Amino acid sequence: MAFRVVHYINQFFANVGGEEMAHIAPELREGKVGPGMAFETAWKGEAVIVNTIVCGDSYFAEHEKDAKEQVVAWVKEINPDMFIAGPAFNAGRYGYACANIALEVKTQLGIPVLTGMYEENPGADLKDKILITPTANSAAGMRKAAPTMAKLALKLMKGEVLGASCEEGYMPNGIRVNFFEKERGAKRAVKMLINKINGKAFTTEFPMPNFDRVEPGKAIPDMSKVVLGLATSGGIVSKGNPDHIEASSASHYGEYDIEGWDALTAEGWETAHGGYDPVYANENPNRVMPIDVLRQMEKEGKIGKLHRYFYSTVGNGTAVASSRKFAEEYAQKMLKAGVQACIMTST
Amino acid sequence: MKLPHRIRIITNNPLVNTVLSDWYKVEFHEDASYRDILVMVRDMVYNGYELMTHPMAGSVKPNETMYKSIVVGTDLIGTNLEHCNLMMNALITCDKFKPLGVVYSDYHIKDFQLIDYTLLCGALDFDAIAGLSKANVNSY
Amino acid sequence: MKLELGFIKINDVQFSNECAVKDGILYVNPEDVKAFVYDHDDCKAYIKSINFDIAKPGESVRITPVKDVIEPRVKVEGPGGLFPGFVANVDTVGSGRTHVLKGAAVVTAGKIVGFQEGIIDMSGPGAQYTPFSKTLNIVMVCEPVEGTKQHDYERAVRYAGLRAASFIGGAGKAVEPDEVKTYETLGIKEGIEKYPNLPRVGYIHMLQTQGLLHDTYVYGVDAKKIVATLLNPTETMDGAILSGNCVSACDKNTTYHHLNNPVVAELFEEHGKSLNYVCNIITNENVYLADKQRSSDWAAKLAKLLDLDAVLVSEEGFGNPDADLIMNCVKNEKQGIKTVLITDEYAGQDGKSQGLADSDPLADAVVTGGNANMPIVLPPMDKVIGMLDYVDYCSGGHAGSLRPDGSIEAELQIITGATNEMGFNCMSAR
Amino acid sequence: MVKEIERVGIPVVHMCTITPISLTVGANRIIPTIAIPYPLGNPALTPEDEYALRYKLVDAAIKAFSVDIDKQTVFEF
Repeated sequence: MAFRVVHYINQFFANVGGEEMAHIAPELREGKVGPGMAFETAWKGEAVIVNTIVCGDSYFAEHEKDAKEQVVAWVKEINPDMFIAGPAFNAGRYGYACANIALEVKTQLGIPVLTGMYEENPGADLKDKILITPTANSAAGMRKAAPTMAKLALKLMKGEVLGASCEEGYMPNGIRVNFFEKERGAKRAVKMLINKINGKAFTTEFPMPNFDRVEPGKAIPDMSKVVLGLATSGGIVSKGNPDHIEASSASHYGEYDIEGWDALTAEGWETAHGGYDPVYANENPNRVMPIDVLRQMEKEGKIGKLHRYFYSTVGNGTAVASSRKFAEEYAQKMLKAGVQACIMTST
Repeated sequence: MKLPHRIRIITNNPLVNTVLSDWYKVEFHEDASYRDILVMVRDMVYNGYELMTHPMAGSVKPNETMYKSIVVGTDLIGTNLEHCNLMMNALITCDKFKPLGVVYSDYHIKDFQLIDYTLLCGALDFDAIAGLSKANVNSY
Repeated sequence: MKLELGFIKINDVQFSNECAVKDGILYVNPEDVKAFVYDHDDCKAYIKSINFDIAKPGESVRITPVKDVIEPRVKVEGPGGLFPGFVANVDTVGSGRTHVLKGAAVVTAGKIVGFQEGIIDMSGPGAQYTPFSKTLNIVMVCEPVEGTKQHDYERAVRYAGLRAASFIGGAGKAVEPDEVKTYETLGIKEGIEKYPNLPRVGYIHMLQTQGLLHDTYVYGVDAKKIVATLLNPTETMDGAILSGNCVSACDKNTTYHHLNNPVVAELFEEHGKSLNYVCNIITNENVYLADKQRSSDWAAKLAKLLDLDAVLVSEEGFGNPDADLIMNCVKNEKQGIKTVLITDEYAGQDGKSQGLADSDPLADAVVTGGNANMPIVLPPMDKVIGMLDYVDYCSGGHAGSLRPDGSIEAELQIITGATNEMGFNCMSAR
Repeated sequence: MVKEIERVGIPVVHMCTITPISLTVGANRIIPTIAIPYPLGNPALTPEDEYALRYKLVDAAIKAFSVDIDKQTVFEF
């Protein structure tokens, strides 16, 4: 029996209309629509698109929660072997929708997902979380993208082990996979060197970790009205470490309510950090997370008020990728809670 | 041989303690793990002591050998960014290797001591073989 | 400097009562080889017995623990002999003519320390990862004399392999090669005059030099005691550099790798076409940070002095050498010399970890030999040359690595030459 | 971690003992602190003096928010 696939596309690829129709809510259709045809051709009967979900890009952007709920509910009901979104090429909002809806389906339902888009599409930021096939920057790239995505999708549905990103046609996702090149390493290196000398394009086989810098945030002339957020890599946690933050190589972070605390006490708080002598922080946790003086400043009107929660993890040996993920998560929480400035303490 | 002034050896390797303490200041932490030594030295380097040898010396992986010896300066010279990075990366690298669950025989343990000792001697330009005359090491 | 390499294609190896090459078959008399090996004080003093065996591609054979692999060669014309400073006198080599018994290799096996040695499988899934599953291997299992210390044993086995390969190589001295290739690099002025428009390229060759069992030798000198210096690329083809490194099987450069340095070969392929291959700069990977700074400073200084436009850098080993690799890259990039690096990775069994212990954004052109932590299962072989009892304890093995049926569950790093950082193999990772 | 917060538009002051590390992780406003096990304190001081020290440090952090900078800056105080 053929594998069953649900395909997600936007209003434009469903031939509903362009920008003027981008507001339409998700609708469920039977069988394939538009670009789904190219996948089915490539599958030669091994897989079929049982349903297509069409959703306007503006609708998704403006009603992301509703859109996700609706799509997940349908996919759950249909119970397919796989969920494919796009490809979105260089369409930014479509790419964002494809990546985020695919991630939602993967997280909620645990079925394989795949999307495709141009490497600079903002949706490609999620390439470490879901498989994304790199495509050209316009829909003219469908001819090339469809067979790659179709092949990769079949492999996923069959549960086969994936090869390296460059072999299978997905964007590098931070998981290193060995494979055999046609030429030996020294020859590849000499070719790369010649390209580099001549100012021609070359692609490193081993990208260095991200060294990106962020522009300094704007100065805040008046702190007296500001909601101040707090975070630490010093591992301050509620007494007893209820979230089980690891002493090193932490796999998660903790969120702690400081409502009603005028200072952190040794009875209520401690450090989970394994990389330094914990005696001093356990004796007086304000030495790492200075709630006592901040409450005082709150009273004095030096700051507006403290955000109700602080966020804590252990910097000790924690993978760069994990700490980035933690911070991305709680930065969103702070943003939603109206935090305007943040103090981060580290040991 | 590198001069013993202003350097100290942080180690958990008894062979290093036996042989080199006549020549160098050896801080021997018998019960420390490989990782403990890295953490100790990292904190020293963070606090401004000079790191003299690379913390990941040797190709024996951190989840194989239990011994680590690192040379650190005795004077506070201020925090050195590159050395801080070396120590951070060493810990990250160390944590990457999963425990193997191997119980080593005394023979193997002595081999690990020997390797760590010879790597350190290589760094200090100390005659490793001459030094072994006062130690009890494996032979066939 | 100009060297002719005469390749004598070896299609088979057989034991015989003489050492000779006839019709592409290499005949080896183990007794003659042994006699030559034992004509050396260290071998005499520390090696109790040498057992010879032959392992051919496709056979169900596992060789382990591998110490070194050496290609049999012989100097036919020109000054010096193979392995100067060890087997031959220290005359400068790399000119004249040398014959190579192509397709044959001498493999030394023996338990130097109770862990960390390599595996060569001649067939099965492990064979694709090691280049030595494709060579006809004359294996020497060397047993130590009772009471021998490890460092003495290591040195003796190192000599034994080098001497055996030199002796066996001698069988090709008077044989007409199947193919002759000429390799020549020019003096600075001559090179600029001949190739005025070609970019000047050098090869920074990093040598493993961290201590006992982690050493490399150049003309008989322990390379941790050198400052960065220059070598004609052809010198490496006559054994100017050889391996005393027994650790980290997957990314150690055996003497065979040094003799057949792939970077040297590939740079010669482009020499006079797209680039002017000027020379090799050898440097080390010492443990002392001041040594690291000096060596990388000097390597960069020499590159500048030679007006190089670009350098290719190869690494050996894991952890500590990553720091040297990055220093060699950064110091050259900062003075406008373009660099490409060759390395391998330890990205964890799941491939998710940062693969190098050091990094820098200037290292934007890197070739990788793959992830050494990749899990593998090696099925049992009909025959084991050497010994298997150490497998649980060696690099890439873990408790229960050696299963009751003789199969081995381990990481790729257990296989000799699997993730070579000179770019000897086709394997890579993304 | 600092970068991820600053990237969503929330300015961050990083209070950290090892300022070189703070620089490498990409913090823009940096306040150097006392020591690894007690960045915002000093057990050798009396509780009052220690509180004063902490107040001074955090006050410097609050002031750092009000300073316009165009590159990574370690604030001395």
